[in-house]
Amino acid sequence: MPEARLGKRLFLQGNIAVGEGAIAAGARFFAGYPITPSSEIAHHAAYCLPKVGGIYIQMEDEIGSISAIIGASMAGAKVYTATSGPGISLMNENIGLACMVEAPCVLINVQRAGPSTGLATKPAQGDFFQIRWGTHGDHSIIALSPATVQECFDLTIKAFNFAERFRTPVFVLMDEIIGKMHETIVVPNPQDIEIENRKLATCLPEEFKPYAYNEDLVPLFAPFGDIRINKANGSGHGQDGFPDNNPDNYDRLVRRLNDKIEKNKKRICLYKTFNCQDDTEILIIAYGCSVRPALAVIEQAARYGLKIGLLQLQTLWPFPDEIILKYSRKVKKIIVPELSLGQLRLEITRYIKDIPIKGVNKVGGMSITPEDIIKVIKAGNEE
Amino acid sequence: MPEARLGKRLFLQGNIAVGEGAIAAGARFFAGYPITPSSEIAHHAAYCLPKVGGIYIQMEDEIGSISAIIGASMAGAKVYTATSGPGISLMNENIGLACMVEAPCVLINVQRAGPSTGLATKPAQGDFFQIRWGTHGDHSIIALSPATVQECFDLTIKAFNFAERFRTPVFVLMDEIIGKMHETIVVPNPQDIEIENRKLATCLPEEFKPYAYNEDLVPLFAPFGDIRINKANGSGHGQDGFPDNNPDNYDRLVRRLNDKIEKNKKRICLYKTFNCQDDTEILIIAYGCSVRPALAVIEQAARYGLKIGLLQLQTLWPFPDEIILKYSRKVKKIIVPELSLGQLRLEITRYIKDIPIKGVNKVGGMSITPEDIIKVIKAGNEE
Amino acid sequence: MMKNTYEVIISGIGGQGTVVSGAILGEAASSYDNKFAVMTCTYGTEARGTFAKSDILISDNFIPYYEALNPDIILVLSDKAYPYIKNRIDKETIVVINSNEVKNYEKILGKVYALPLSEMAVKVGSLQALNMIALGFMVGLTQMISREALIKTVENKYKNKRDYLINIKAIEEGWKMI
Amino acid sequence: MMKNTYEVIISGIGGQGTVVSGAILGEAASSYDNKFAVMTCTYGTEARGTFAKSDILISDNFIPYYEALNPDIILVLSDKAYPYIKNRIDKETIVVINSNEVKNYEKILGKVYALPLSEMAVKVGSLQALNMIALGFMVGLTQMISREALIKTVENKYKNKRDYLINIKAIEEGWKMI
Amino acid sequence: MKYTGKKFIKKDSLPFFWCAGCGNGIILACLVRAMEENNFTQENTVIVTGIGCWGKADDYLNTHTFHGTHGRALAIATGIKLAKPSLEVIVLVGDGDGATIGGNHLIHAARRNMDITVIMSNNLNYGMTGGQYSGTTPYGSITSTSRYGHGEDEFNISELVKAAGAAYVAKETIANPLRLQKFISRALKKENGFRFVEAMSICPTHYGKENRLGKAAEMIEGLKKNSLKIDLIKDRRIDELTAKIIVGEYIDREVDGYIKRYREIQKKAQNKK
Amino acid sequence: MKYTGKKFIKKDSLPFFWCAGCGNGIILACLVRAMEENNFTQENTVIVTGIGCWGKADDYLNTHTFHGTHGRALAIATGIKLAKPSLEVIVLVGDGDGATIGGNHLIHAARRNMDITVIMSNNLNYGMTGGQYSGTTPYGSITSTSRYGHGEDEFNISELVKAAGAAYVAKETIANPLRLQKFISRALKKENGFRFVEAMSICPTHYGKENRLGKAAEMIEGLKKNSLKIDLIKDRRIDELTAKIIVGEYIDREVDGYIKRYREIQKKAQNKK
Amino acid sequence: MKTPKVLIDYKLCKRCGICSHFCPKQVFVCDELNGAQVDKEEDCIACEKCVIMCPEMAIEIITQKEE
Amino acid sequence: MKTPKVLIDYKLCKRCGICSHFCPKQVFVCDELNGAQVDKEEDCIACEKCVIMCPEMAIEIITQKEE
Ligand SMILES: Cc1ncc(C[n+]2csc(CCOP(=O)(O)OP(=O)(O)O)c2C)c(N)n1
Ligand SMILES: Cc1ncc(C[n+]2csc(CCOP(=O)(O)OP(=O)(O)O)c2C)c(N)n1
Ligand code: SF4
Ligand code: SF4
Ligand code: SF4
Ligand code: SF4
Ligand code: SF4
Ligand code: SF4
Ligand SMILES: [Mg+2]
Ligand SMILES: [Mg+2]
Repeated sequence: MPEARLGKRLFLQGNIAVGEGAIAAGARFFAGYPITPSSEIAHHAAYCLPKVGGIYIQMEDEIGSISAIIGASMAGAKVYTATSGPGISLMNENIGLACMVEAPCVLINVQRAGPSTGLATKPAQGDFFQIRWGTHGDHSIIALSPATVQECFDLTIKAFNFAERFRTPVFVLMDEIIGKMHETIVVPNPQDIEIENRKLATCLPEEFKPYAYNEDLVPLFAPFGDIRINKANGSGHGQDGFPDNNPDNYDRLVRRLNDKIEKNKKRICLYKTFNCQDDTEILIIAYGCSVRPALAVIEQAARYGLKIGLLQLQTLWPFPDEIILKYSRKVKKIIVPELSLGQLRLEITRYIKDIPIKGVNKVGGMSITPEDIIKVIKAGNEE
Repeated sequence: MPEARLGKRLFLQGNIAVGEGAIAAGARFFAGYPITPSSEIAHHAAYCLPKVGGIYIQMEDEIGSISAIIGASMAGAKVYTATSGPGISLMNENIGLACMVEAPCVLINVQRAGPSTGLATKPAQGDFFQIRWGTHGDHSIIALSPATVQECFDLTIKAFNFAERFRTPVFVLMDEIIGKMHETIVVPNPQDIEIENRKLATCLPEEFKPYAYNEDLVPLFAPFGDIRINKANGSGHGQDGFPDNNPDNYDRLVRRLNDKIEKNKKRICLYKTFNCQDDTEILIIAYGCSVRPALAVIEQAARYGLKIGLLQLQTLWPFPDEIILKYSRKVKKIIVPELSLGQLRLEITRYIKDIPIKGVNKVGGMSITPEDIIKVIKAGNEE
Repeated sequence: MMKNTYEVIISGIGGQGTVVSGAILGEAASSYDNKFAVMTCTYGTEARGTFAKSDILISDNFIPYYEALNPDIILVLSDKAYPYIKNRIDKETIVVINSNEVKNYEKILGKVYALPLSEMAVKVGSLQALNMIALGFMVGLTQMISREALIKTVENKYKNKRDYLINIKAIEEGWKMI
Repeated sequence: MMKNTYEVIISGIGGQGTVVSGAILGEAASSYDNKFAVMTCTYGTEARGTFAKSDILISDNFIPYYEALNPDIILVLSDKAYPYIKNRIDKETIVVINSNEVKNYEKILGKVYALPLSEMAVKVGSLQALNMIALGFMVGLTQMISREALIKTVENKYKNKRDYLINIKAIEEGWKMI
Repeated sequence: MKYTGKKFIKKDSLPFFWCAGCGNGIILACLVRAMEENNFTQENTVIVTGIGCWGKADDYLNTHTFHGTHGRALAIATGIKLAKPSLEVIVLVGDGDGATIGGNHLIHAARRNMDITVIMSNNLNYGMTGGQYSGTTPYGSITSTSRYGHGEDEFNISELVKAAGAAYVAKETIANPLRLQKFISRALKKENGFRFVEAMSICPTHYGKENRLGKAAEMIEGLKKNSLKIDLIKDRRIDELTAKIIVGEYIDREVDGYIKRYREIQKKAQNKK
Repeated sequence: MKYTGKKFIKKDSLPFFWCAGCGNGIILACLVRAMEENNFTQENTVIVTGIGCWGKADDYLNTHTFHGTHGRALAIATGIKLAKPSLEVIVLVGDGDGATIGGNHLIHAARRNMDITVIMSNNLNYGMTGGQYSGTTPYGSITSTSRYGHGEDEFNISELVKAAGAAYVAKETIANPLRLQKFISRALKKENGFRFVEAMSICPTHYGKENRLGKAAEMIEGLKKNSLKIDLIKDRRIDELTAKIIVGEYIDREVDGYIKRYREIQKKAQNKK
Repeated sequence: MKTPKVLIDYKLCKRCGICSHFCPKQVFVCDELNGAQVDKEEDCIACEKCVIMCPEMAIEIITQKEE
Repeated sequence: MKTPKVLIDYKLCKRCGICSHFCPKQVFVCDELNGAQVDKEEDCIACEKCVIMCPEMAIEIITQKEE
């Protein structure tokens, strides 16, 4: 982005704001494969990265893309890729690889209507569970989801920070609406942007272990080319990176990879509340594009004589159960609008035991309107 | 299988029993890619299928494998593939394709320790959620899981029957222990095996619609080559198989694909109970290899003065919530042993609200012992 | 209730520049008028030569929802667009029509302005300038953004002198039609 | 408590036929003795030349758990196997040892039978027949399956006449050692 | 015209969704004429398409069709042909679908000489998703992901498929539709093995526009001008060949084909014991 | 010997996990000697391995290594090299990993002339998973998934990689380790573009046993007997070439290489506006 | 042979101009607003170049034997 | 030149027999039980064929100048 524009009000597409956020966060390596509705992120990267000395490479497919960013990450680069659901489906194996070798990377999924090729140009939020559970084996994951173009920028930076902080893949879960939408955004000056980088090993080369345990569960990093020898290993490995099949070792490894994320929920779980008061009766919980009709409903709530609050989940995974519990404590009903058959709602039911949870669900490729939500709220009242 | 052996007691490996089950069910097409610990299923298919006029083809990868079986299925064959977690990760995109084109197929996942390449020769049950949610977009899936070599045979046949009945991919979720284990099995005579085949269209060619709605939500089938022209389409399509982006049409399509499975839960959800009495205090819920130590615990329960029952889930997806609710109604505690960090347990928490649910969880590549379960039961008692 | 948010729909067929026009309005509002704007577009592979539209909302405050549920003004560039937007029109809606392309506008509710946009554009020097004429007219009529903002945005967008001059001219031609 | 289930461990290194031996016991029990059997094996790519074992359980009834938690008899074919199985041995355990390969068996608890299996096998006509000698001995000693079942299984398995004869001979040699 | 091919076209689905001047319509017309020429029937033909602009061809065909996922058409077709060898299986893929994401299925299907025919529309970019570079985009080209000129060399896909082992490989541009039709027809006629026809096409909307190649007609003229018959290349210096489209039959050999080989395997299996 | 290569071997991880007589050890010894010959250092070298028996080579190396997922080594290596072009990136793949599941990454990396060196151990089957057929298993072979004789023809991988556009391609068998080392060494020495050395190896445990090829030494003799130098094939009749292993340098050409080309793109981008 | 009839199906024609460019006899005129128009049908030699080159399968040439 | 020393590292040797097969001077004897054994070290010509052919990197040839 030409510096002149920094700190100014702009009118950007969500996908472009993600790209700008990535570069602002220090990302210098993108490998991807085009797919609607994410392709603008690739176009942006191809145009902007070489300008800042970075690399854009279009791989032969999405598997190649994620493989390349993992490799680049282990060589020390801040890396990202962008795709949509079909691409994530293909990347799944190596999402697990990124978890296992602890390669920081940011994966952007601009959701479209599935399953399969589905409706390529229509919005959906049907990949909520896929990003959590798509790869085989026990693992944990971080996922953030913006609801405005401003958040596309801001949360992308946060995504990179989390990726670096925890040495793990981080999703930015977008959708066709937020990705393709243009909106007013204020891009901060670089000095105002907080940037985190992975912690580097500083020990003597002979003391270095690429997967050493330490108190915060995240091994110190030495990039390929360092005098400390790095052994990235997607198979069961010891702290030295060499293969290790010992059950105790493997048990500890898998649990550490989970714990470094799950035990840091407090730090990772970002959210916003709107109109959540002590006397809020109806709590809308939403993420991504579905936040927007909910916001409109909040604005009009008084008109309906209803006390409605909105909890916007910016972090989807690790699942913010405590935050949801906190804000739903006193409410009478929870409404979950989403462009799916009710994936977020299903996850909420794990933690909320006695409050009725109603979904506002659409899967035809149309966005949820404020009207749709109000209809469900009202229907509930008549029960 | 040489006919002479039918109806006899044999000592077979679980993987081989799956292969025998597939052929007994009428499967005549296997496309796959070798991977430990599933490869014996491929070896068996390569050896046995050509004998019965069937086809074994080893594709260039797992994506090719699932693609080929979907194609063969639409040409009318009964088809299957076998792999392990890494292969499922790669197949994910086309699992959605199978859902969307409604291609009956059986996918066998012999689980090993993940994530990523993990421990290739060690058991795990870490793909429980992956098989449900691995592909992008809203969809539903059927999954069965055997706990004995006998069930490897029997449930594989059931899997084919469900695949044909509902025109959908069906998982047989195995694990390294059950797949590699040898055990006594009685193979029934062909005439005693119940076999279901997809319902064929019989209408006039000009009246045929490949995705026609009917009361049981499963379109009648016409294979490629039929005088009724079949248009398989993985994108949003109308009943005639031609593309259709209309939101109402797509909404109906996605919901039908879900409903045909979710609304038939009663029929699909298979299970077994052991020692589940009215006064059972502790209910163990388990599937696959974890059933076996639980069975040992049941046998010894009296010794500990405990009233322990076991609910073995043979069907994992659609999730048998009602069955679980039924058998847990009166118990004081639920124990869920599994070779994962607690995926099945997590799913159970969605439905069970006030009974404590304890996991017995191992992820190091070792199997759960009866001792492990008893320890957790006892720990609970001391609380 | 005084409307704080201005809702605009620009409709036509793929390739007619509905996105670019909307983006100019949004950028003008955001960058030069210190307002908030949001735009969503209906597009698609299917949109090659078929219906396409942009919803642009402009407001002094952050805009919660991104679709023009009660459009204040609708631009109709093609006959094909009409069936898709007709149920959005009420008596208060300003409807601006390219009379060279849209023939059956007599049936349209709302406050209709039929302008021979194509003809005018050719006169200005390029058929492509049609959108700018429409923008000039719509902005002049509604003042949803300031004239300066619109001009500056166009200035910023078209660095090529000839393009810039034609587009500025087009805006002025549109403005004159109010 | 009279043990209804017979638990066997066959241990050695990869390639020593631990799986085949176990499978013969299981098949004999299942197909000819009308019993139930289950076998699990520790193996792996890592097992090329490293530790490998099979647990075989034989019972009149369905066998709930698939590992030999309290093995009645353990066969040790290699020095390398000893560290892995030693904690499974108690005073009651019968331990059969190939004394040509395993040298430090004096330390072993349990009822130890040390047989020069390799030597005997070479005499029978093939080093590979070593497993059959061990099977013959173990079955003879414990009667966990019937002699006929063992013989029939071997008969069924080795269609090649020479192989068949050698293996039958081996079983008999083993049996004689009881 | 002797064959119009229109009997395979679903008339009420016209016009094509392709842009004005897109080359896909010309290729499709060649294909349906070649199908008619070879007495194909609606019932006995399965057309498997990839995802991309060319992959939308099945929307206009009244044969059996399979429209699946991006890059997998060949693997799907493999399953169809093996499960019912009596079917004529034709695969329509773009350069992105067939040679980029789907390159592995392509070389392996060629190697094992699966008995199917592939028609690739090579328009030098991903038309469907907005004109990004593919594995056949020439060095130096401007695309939406190579704004400064593409840095990679392109495949000669026909050469690669030949090296992989295919029975029949031919390339022709849409500037010469009758010859393109002839090659397709020969491919369809051949009974055994893997047959591949590369149709060099145009994408005026993206590739043409970005690289200032003019309107459709001019782009087609460009194809014609750059074509060089394969039997003439021996006489040329290497540098005379750069940026040339080498057209003609790259290979035409007799092979068993997968189905025939597999029949033998089945026979052996059934004779065993 | 002038170069033992042992400075790259992590001694305490020996012996290799490979079976007695497996060819992988011979190839690995050639590689480390060639690395030493070219003054490679531990710090500046990254060895990326596939999944398979040969892919376990990183367990014995003290350089930077990346042991990832089956078939993806080349794509991972692409990322590493691009992110830090000063590194020497060497990729070790089997015929299954590199030419079967990973075939697409192979041809595309060759096409775009990524500046890395690939050493493929071609043992004609999947050793690691029990000897199933791969894309290089010869017609008629017995494997655990071709009990009645394999029905497919095999790739000549070197030919294919050449057709895809690689800068350097050579093939040699483990029967001639010094020449194999020489080819590896030349590949490592070359600065630009994609370099590929195919090492024809043996898997006595599976392929050898199933096809009754005898012990390791006999199998190596077999490789030697079937080798034919590439400069001699012109004089032979086609039927004399079947089942022959054509050894030698398939191509050695000067190319820019991806990194150099991308540097130019960056320059253009930075000069723009 | 009578003059052939040159038929354009305007429901299909997308005004790409290919037919008029490649017709050896300049039978068509083509402009952006109206697309291809048959101008000098009498010059048509029924070579069907336009038919095979039209990407919309929109052209038909009808030749009749002279009565 | 003194007779070279032929050293086999028995922690690495897997008894594959390749060295003895390829040694031009039959320096080794090899049997299945004990693997390769240096038999006629005095015949060794230090050609290092065995070194490069041993798949376990188990052999070393030490040549010393005559004092
Ligand atoms: C897994 C996956 N990745 C990416 C896409 C997006 N996509 C659809 S078509 C296409 C490219 C098509 O290019 P090509 O095959 O050359 O066909 P063309 O449109 O040029 O005819 C891409 C990248 C997809 N649908 N699925
Ligand atoms: C996605 C995936 N599929 C399959 C496997 C199983 N697998 C591991 S190695 C291998 C084959 C290795 O063959 P090759 O590359 O030739 O190496 P070799 O063992 O022969 O040296 C296979 C199929 C896997 N690990 N991951
Ligand atoms: S985008 Fe290109 S390939 Fe696609 S229809 Fe338009 S011209 Fe044809
Ligand atoms: S299985 Fe084959 S390739 Fe693998 S280590 Fe053994 S001999 Fe080598
Ligand atoms: S070639 Fe066809 S589509 Fe193009 S202008 Fe002529 S008739 Fe119309
Ligand atoms: S048939 Fe030939 S001469 Fe007649 S209009 Fe068509 S191209 Fe022109
Ligand atoms: S070649 Fe090496 S491993 Fe083989 S026998 Fe000789 S010393 Fe041992
Ligand atoms: S150096 Fe040569 S002669 Fe000496 S032992 Fe080795 S192979 Fe034999
Ligand atoms: Mg293309
Ligand atoms: Mg191999």
